[in-house]
Amino acid sequence: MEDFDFIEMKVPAKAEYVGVLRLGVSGIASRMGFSYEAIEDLKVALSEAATNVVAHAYENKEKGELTLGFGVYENRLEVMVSDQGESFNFEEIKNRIGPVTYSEDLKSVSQMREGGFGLFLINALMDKVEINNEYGVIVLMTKYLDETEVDVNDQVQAKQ
Amino acid sequence: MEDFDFIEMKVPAKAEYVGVLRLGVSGIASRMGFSYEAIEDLKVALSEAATNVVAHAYENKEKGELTLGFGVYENRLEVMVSDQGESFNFEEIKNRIGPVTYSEDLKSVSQMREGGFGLFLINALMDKVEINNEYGVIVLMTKYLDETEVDVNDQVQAKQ
Amino acid sequence: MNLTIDVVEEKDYCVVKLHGEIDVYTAPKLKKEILPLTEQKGNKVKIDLEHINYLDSTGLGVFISAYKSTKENDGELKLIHVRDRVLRLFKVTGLHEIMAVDEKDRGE
Amino acid sequence: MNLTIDVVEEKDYCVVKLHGEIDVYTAPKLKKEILPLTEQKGNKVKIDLEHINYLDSTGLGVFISAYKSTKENDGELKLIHVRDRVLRLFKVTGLHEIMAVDEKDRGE
Ligand SMILES: Nc1ncnc2c1ncn2[C@@H]1O[C@H](COP(=O)(O)OP(=O)(O)O)[C@@H](O)[C@H]1O
Ligand SMILES: Nc1ncnc2c1ncn2[C@@H]1O[C@H](COP(=O)(O)OP(=O)(O)O)[C@@H](O)[C@H]1O
Repeated sequence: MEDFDFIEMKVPAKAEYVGVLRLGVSGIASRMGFSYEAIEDLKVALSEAATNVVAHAYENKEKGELTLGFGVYENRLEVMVSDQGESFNFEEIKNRIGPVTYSEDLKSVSQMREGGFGLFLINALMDKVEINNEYGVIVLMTKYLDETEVDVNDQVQAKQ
Repeated sequence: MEDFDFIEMKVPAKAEYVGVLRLGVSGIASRMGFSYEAIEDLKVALSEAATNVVAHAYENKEKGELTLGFGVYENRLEVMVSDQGESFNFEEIKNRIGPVTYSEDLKSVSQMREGGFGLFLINALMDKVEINNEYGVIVLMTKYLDETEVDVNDQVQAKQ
Repeated sequence: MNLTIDVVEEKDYCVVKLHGEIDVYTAPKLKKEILPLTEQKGNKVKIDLEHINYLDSTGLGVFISAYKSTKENDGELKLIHVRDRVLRLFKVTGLHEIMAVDEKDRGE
Repeated sequence: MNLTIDVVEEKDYCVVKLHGEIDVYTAPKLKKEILPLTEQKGNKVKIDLEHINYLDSTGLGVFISAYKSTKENDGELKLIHVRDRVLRLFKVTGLHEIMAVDEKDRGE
């Protein structure tokens, strides 16, 4: 089996702790030798997933927890963000996420959406992304140290 | 019951992750509004406890884990560093820890000790320290946001 | 991890200088400061991002709502001194095609 | 989280300039660099801590063993440009009474 270090962080699903998680990922990634650019990508991707937990996972509950797992491998960092909150239907949200287009804007400024960039950014900034939302939501994302190792197929893969 | 946030971090007991834990505590403490000085104290105290886990806890094992817990209270931060490694006898180590003295140095430079400052520093920099070493070692240390709340008795308390 | 917001208001324009990080924790405060400025009829709002060292989709969301608000109130919104990393997020999301995002404008 | 070590060696003294953090991860590397310098008979070793923004007991341990080694080899060890925070740890542990710890010396 491939050898790796596992690091875990658990925080209350509150906005104030997302920055703390960011410090964690930047420490681990810089220790691993990721470039400044790649560390910034990791910070954004992790924050997007964590922001979703804070914003969406526990909408009908008073509080909840966010669990963050890091798999530190020789050639890559795996980041797993998970919650025990509400799941979502990936097919349903698929058409309200993604980049904006100029035509969308021209149609009606007032209807331009203000969200839906989170999952899209995660996918754009990481090399591989898997989402599992059977029970709560788990976002598993991978970034390679050497960018040439990246898979050609870098679409979000929904496992349901 | 007093309300608090609990944050947990688990890392392999390796030297390379002590700096990551430091980033964690500095993020949490700065969010809580601790002064720059107090954050530096927290970083040193946490690192001392973590360094001990890395250096002493798993001497006869190939690998082990370091668990870090933060209790974020209104008026204080509690930091708990624990391992499942070897314990130690507090009475036994008591006379080889503490500050150095000039007389000690004059006696014999070559016998001057190079260690034994870790637990001493933890105690000097934190407001309250408890050590439990029934199974593995647990160091529980507290720092108050408002320094006037500090207990008069700030000695290391050994619970055995 | 924090954000400081300084607003310089002139007769028909204002400059909002931001320092720090825009994320889910600081974005609500930013929105609360910026939106009233965009609601003043014909106001030209410049947001200076020179000292923003972190921004994610929560920040993009605030700027989109500010943009919409200026449009509705015949005003203008301009993001100035946008750094490489931050600019990249505007490009990836396509927002730089819609909003005025200026990386070079260092003057008024 | 890292430490960089630059050594300038002169005829009978040397200056070791340190940048970064001294902790359990970086201390072994530091010890390996410094000890050979202290083992040169009569060598005067100055360690410049101006750019050290973190140090704990692992760093103190390295300096103690360097101090012992210079004493045994008729050399000298001096820590220069020591910042407030770092100085505090030398004071708390009583080491500033034993070793030459200079916070102000900015010259040779
Ligand atoms: N952890 C989560 N728990 C529940 N729902 C989620 C979670 N993450 C994402 N979602 C759903 O997916 C949608 C798209 O997320 P995202 O692309 O990040 O955009 P936004 O959060 O701005 O809506 C969210 O609106 C939400 O309905
Ligand atoms: N987590 C731990 N597991 C096992 N032994 C420990 C642990 N922490 C401290 N000790 C024991 O206590 C002693 C004193 O620790 P400390 O004051 O930090 O000084 P040092 O680590 O330099 O010896 C150590 O030498 C070790 O024997």
